[in-house]
Amino acid sequence: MYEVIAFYLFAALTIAMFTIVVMSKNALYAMSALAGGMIFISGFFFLLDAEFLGVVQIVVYSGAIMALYAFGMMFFDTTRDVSEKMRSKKIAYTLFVLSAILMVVILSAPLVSSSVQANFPIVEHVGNVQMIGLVLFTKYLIPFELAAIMLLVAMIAGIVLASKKMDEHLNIEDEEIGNVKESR
Amino acid sequence: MENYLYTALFSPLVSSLFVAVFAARPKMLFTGIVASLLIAVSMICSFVLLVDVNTYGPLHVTMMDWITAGNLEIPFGFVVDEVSVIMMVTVTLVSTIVHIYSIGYMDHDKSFNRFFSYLSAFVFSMMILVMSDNFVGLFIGWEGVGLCSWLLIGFWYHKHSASWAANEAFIMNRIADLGMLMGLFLIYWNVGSFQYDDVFAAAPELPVSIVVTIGIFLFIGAMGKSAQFPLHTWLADAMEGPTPVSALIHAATMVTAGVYLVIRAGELYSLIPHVGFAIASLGAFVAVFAASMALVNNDLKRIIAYSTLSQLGYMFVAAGLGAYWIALFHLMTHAFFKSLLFLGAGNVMHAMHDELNIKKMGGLYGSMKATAILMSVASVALAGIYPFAGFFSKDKILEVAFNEGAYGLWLALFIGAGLTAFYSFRLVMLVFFGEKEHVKYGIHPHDAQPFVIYALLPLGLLAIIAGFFEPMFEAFVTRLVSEYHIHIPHATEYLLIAATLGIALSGIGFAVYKYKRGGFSKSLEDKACYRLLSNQYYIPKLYECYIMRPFTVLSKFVWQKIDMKVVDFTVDIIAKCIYASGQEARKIQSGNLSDMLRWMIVGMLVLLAFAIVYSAMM
Amino acid sequence: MIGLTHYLVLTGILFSIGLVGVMRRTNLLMLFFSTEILLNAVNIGFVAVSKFYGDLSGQMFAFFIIAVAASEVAVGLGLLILWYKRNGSVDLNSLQMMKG
Amino acid sequence: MLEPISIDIAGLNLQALLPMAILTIGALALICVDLAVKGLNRSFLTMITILFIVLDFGAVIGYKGDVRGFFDVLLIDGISLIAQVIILVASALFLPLSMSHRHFREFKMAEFYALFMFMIVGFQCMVTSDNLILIFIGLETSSLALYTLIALHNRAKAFEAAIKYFTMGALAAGFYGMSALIFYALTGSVEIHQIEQVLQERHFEPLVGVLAATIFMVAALGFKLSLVPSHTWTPDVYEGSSAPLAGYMSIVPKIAGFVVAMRLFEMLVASGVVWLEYVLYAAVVLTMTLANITALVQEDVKRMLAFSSISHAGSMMAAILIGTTQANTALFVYWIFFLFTNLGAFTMLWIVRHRENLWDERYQHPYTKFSGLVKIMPMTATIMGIFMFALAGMPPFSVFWGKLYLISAAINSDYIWLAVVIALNSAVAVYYYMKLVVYMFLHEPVTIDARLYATNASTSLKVIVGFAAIVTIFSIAFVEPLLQVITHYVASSGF
Amino acid sequence: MEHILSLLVFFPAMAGLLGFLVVKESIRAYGICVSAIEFVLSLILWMVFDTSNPGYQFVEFFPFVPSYGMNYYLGVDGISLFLIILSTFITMIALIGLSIEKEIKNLVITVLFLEMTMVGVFVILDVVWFYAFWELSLIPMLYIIGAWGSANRMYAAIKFFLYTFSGSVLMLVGILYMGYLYHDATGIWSFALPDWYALQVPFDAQLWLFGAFFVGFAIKVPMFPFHTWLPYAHGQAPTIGSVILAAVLLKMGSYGFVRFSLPLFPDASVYFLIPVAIICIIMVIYAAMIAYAQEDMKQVIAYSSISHMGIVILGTFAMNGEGITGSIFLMLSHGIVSGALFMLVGVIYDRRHTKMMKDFGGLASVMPNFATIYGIMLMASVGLPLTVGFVGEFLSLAGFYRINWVMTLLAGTGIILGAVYMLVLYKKSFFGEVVHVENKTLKDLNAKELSALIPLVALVAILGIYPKPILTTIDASVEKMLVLMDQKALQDKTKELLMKANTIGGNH
Repeated sequence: MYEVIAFYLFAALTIAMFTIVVMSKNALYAMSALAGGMIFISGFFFLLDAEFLGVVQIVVYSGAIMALYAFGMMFFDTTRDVSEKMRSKKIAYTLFVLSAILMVVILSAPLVSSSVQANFPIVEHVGNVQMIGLVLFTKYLIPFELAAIMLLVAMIAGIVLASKKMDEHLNIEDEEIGNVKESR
Repeated sequence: MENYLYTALFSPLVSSLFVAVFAARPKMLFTGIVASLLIAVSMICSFVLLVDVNTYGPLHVTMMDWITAGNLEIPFGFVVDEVSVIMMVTVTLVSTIVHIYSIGYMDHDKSFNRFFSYLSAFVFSMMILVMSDNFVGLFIGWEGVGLCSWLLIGFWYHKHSASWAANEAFIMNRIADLGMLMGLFLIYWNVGSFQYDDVFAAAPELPVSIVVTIGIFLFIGAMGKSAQFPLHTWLADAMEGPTPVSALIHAATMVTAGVYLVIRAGELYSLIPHVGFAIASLGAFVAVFAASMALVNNDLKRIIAYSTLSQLGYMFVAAGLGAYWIALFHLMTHAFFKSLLFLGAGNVMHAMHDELNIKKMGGLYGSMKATAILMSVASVALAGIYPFAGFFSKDKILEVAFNEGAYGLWLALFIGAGLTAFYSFRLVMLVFFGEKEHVKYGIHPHDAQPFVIYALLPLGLLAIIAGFFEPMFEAFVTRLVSEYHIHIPHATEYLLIAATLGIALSGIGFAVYKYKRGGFSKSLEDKACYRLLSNQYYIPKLYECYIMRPFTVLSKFVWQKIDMKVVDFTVDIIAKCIYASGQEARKIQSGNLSDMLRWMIVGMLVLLAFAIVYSAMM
Repeated sequence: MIGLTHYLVLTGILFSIGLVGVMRRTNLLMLFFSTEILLNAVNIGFVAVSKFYGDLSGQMFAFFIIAVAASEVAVGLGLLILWYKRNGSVDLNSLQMMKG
Repeated sequence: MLEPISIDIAGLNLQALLPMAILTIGALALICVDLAVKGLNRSFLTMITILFIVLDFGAVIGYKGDVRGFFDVLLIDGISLIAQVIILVASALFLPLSMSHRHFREFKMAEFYALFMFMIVGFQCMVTSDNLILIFIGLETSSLALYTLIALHNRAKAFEAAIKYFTMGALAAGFYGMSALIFYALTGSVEIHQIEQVLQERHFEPLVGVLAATIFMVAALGFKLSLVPSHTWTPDVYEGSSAPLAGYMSIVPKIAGFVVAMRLFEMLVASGVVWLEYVLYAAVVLTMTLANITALVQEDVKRMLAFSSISHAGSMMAAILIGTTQANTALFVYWIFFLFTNLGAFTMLWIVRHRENLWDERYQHPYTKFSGLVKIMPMTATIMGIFMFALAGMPPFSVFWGKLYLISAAINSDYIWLAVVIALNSAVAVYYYMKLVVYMFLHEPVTIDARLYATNASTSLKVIVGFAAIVTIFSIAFVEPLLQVITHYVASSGF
Repeated sequence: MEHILSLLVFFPAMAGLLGFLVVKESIRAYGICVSAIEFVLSLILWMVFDTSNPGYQFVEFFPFVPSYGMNYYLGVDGISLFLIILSTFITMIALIGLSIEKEIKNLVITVLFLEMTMVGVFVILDVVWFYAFWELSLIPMLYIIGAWGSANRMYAAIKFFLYTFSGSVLMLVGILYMGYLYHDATGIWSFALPDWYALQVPFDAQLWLFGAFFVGFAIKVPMFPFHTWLPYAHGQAPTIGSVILAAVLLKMGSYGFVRFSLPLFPDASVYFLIPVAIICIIMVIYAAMIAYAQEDMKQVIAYSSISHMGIVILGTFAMNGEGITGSIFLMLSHGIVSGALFMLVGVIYDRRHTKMMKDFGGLASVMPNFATIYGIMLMASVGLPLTVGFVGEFLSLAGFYRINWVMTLLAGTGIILGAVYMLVLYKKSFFGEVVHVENKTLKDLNAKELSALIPLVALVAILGIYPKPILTTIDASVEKMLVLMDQKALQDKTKELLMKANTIGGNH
């Protein structure tokens, strides 16, 4: 019973939060709502016995990602209201309703099979973290390593893109162009 | 004898090519002389061959293969038999005289050399036409004379009317040639050969319907070349060419090629007498039709041209009714007196400084006696007065018509004879006698150079005496073509002759009587029937209004409206549509990120919707 | 009881919200928020299915999706900063130099 | 409690990791070297990178191990090897374009090369796996690196391109996740071969789920492959990025995407669900046609080439739709030839690049720029013309043979109308390629200053162009060996 | 003599490459030499050609892509032999008569490459390679029209290129489908034409394939209603382009019909015989009417080409030795005559920079030699006996007469209408008084032009008088092809028609 209440509560909250994210005119509200939504989602994870993911969700999303966004927002000075020029509100809402119906119809279909053998079965009485660790460092070692590379790429990218180097927007090529210019 | 044959055939070609070398140069007398000599050589050879054929029978040579493809084999083969040798003799004889005459006639023309080149080329083509031993060979000559006719009618190409007439002649002939080609194809696919011998041998075996079709198609060809109704208009216009040309091509030789074809294919036509009768009927019609136009015309050469047309009609009557030798005989005699008539007219023209309106002449007898006499002789022969050549041949044709029981035809020819006599002497009277109208125009006519007159003498002689060769001729020619026997009682025959002579004489008499007294009153010219005749039954106008102009308009329409506006436009519109759709599609590429994302999402949503509908249906 | 379908429907609704956000946002930063919503929605679904099957692959997928989301934010913000430094705007309508 | 797990190292098939490992090490080493030594020359960086790529290439070519590796996450089958070869060759050929006459900031940065290598690693992972997770991570790694590389060109347009690319990529990642989720829900697995197995057991029921998963995947991969309607980024991104990178983008990410699409879609098309076939059919026809007609009206050569590459990708998608061995072989043959031709074409654009937009305010390579080029630089114009005709599918130049084999594959599988559509599209396409030829050969030159057209030419660029031209012209000589090898590999991996 | 065909194909291309090293001043002489050598080579080919052997000779075979059946496969038979010689001859003549100064080096090299593709099309026996040469020939032509043409040249060049390219891509689909059928039947991939000849194609497939090939060929020929590119191309092309286009490139299409459509798809050819014949008749009459309406001398000749090609195709579809041999001969003769006519128009265009007939008049008196040669060519075009034009036209029409006499009659109106527009053209430009002052001082043909034109005149006469050696050689191969068609025919109707078309007599 308490699971039902929790689910509907979290569901209502997440939907509300994300609706704010999408609809709000104020970036700050949107970001706060997003952070809230993320946390509520971690609630689902706990509900679903995926404690590790729940933690990661809070740490990574609410911690790292939202912090990044917050920095970004400070940088962009987007505390003022943004004006979204929607060409037609009706179309937007129609699309929303339509897409929601489509998604719900599809996902509410009896997708799951009853005869599927789990590849990595959750063993009773073993902690979720333990299990995840086991799978992650055997089967998913390669993706894990690649994810590491991906994060490295993201890091390098972030550094390079945001670095001072990119501000010298005139590149070397442009400095050398002088003589060509004269000859024309 | 083969050497004579080849000499007769190729010496005109040599002449033509030799003279052609100097074509672009100013006048060189020797070109005319050389050409005349070479044609004369051809003539001599032809006469030798005549004797030879008479003695030893026909001569047949195959020079080389020409076309071979599939089952088809066409050689360059030549046959000199009784018919072709008569044609050769006639052609070369008249040609020689015309060549000599032309030396005088073209004296002052800057394209003197070119003229002889063309003229000799014509003789060569004509020789090929008559000597070939197969239909395609004949067709070569057929087209060759057409080409030379085009060149010569349009000889004075700076004159618009000349080049127009040349084109008209060529195109009219082409129309008929198409018919002839069809006939040839039909022959080929039924016989498998174009050789006269093979075709005639196979003809009796063929279904009558096919022979009829062949006969009709070949006659269509003949109609063009011999200017039979309705393809006759070119002949009168062809008088734009130099007068020797009119004499040679448009009177004596080329135009009779159609008759020659019918005679040559006599063995075919004798299988299908009803077609022959149709030919004869058309001939009789043309005989009167053309004569009627000659009655009122004032153009010296056109009158003679119409008379030629009329005489061709006579020949077709004979040929159509199966009297081939008579047709050929009339062809020959006609060649003599008609070319004489033309050449005489040429003298008159020269004297009158190219004035052709006979109403503006008159009384020329005083200044050009020789010409006047020669032309009168020719006119008498044309009118068919005993003992001139025309009498023998023409009268025979009337007899043939009567003999066949075709009294309608006979009557037509009978009337035609009367008309012929009248217009011939109308011409003679208006030109040589009566008031000297030309004085008003300040022209002082003088006769042609003596050698020109001498050159005409043989023709004058032949116009008088040729008729007496009739029995010999009949015996000679009927060795090849079918004989023709006239079964009319002698009394009737004499009556007919008398009647014909009578109408001819009365025609002459009427003309002389009338024009001695100044001709008809002017009021006649306003009469409807006069205008009908002088406008050539409005046929040229008809052609112009209902064929040429519509064709031009239609062509322009087809080009500008259909080809440009429909066919080409369709192609362009396809290209433009694709291009325009590109411009439209470009709008997708608005560059706005939001739009891009929307495209992506909406595209996916649409697919999803379809997926749901589809799976609901399944 | 709350079944798998509940979770999946929730996933669907959240995903739709994300899609709408992607379609209507013109502020690039907030557009990025919407893409985060998309990924989060998917995550819920993965974990739910994982629970249903008693299989860990779903959780793994969700885990990696979180990693991807984190990387994307880094790169995305980097790009955005660059753009902002150059143009002083994070409005998507300013990105219209190239079209056609 | 959990049982301890013992893992047999030999069973892991570590060799399978070698190619990716080499480049990863290379990238890390490069960064370290850069930290230690400042101001490394671009030629050094380029050559080192190429060396690593060559090493990688050797590892790929010399691979003798099992098809499966590392807990079956890696799948090194024939198409994976071919795709890796194509990726590596393309990378090795496009990279030296950094050594242009003029110096560009990004090519002086070691990070550029590191990211480049990481990107290749990502692509390699994409093609050597049938695990949706690894594919996803590989995809993202390469994409993120690619976005950065584009932005490193450091022009406003480059940023715009990168942001557009990035944003759409993020959306596509969402779609990818959704698709994977539905597949997972349907089958309880994220590995393509297992998905296939389970779906077959379930007879592709519930249909709506299968269809939805496929559509999300079409949308996600369609973005990578620039299928309509997810193609809109392509021209903008190509225009914004530097010519070498644009050319690279037209080849490598797509071949990686194609391999994934082959693994996934061919199974689905073969399922007998007609509708899936229709969806792909529509996507193929739309992609080819729309891209072609839009390319018709382009004024910029680079944008035109972008649309042309969309259209080519459309015909490649046709190969996946057909799905026979011949079609898959055709895909690779086509792409290899396309690689060389596009390499040539983009290098040409790189050579004639001028700093200022002298010919048009908006475009860098408008058609008018090439007016009368034959009178200024006959050789350049001729070679460019050959590339254009090759792209248009003119025999006997390279792309023609691929197109020939592809159309043949379509015909052999009774896709006659598809073949006709491809053929007609190439007839439409010839117009815009020819437009450039017309400008180069038939128009009068606007300037006679040849230097304007060679400001960026350098020996290495010329060598690359020459190489590409030779391959393009004498492509017929490579057809047979390519067909042999590729058919063998494709057939051996069961496609 | 083993590799004479390869030599023939690639010699001009090699020479073209080397031509880049020749200086501009002597490039014309170089081009003439190369094309003359090539012409001599083709004559040698004729000399060593065994006329008694109707099959392929000098066969060269090199498997290029064996796994897909594409080979380098050359061979020549009676059908292609003279088209090769025509190509080399016309190229030589065109180069001799070349009067362009601008960018002449590029032009000569382009023409040499074009020569390679032309010869290639006619000698190649592998269909994919045939397609390759077929398409390649477009590129040099595009350049020639587009770079040296008159004002509207771009439009004309692009139209020419796109139109022909679009048609041929459909042909490509047909080719590949045919390859598929062959593979289906034999299990082997092959694109070798002789292999394909051995294959009996199912009737339905024949119809489709015939259609696919037809589009490609019909656009090239060009047949109504796909002809509209031709007037533009000719109208804008420089003289050398028009000459080669009319003389050789158009023949590729008609050659395709003989080489591919008939022997590969005998049943479909018979099935579509009447529709094709109707198109031919429309071409003949329609194009002749349009030609009559033209004001531009060159356009008249351009449209006359369409008209004549109608008869060529009609002859091809006569399905008998007379018709097909005739149509191939007509291709040759039309090549010579239209080439010469375009060259003549080029002569006057060089002098007056106009092609409008109204700007001329009375040229016969100013330029007598020019007028004479023009007249000869005109008569050959009209199909006067003893000129080259007659033989082919006569045979083609004669051949088709067996199929349907009414249609032959209609097509035969071409000889009337041909005379109409040609004579009107001649009258307007050459006859009459010299109206325009500029025309009074025109120079007659110079030595260069004469040396280009006199060989053509000579050929017109020689081949008109003695076409036999050519005809018999062609005929042998054609007969062989007809036997093949008969053997391959699936339907009784086809066999009956072939039987009927090839026998004399009997009822029809």
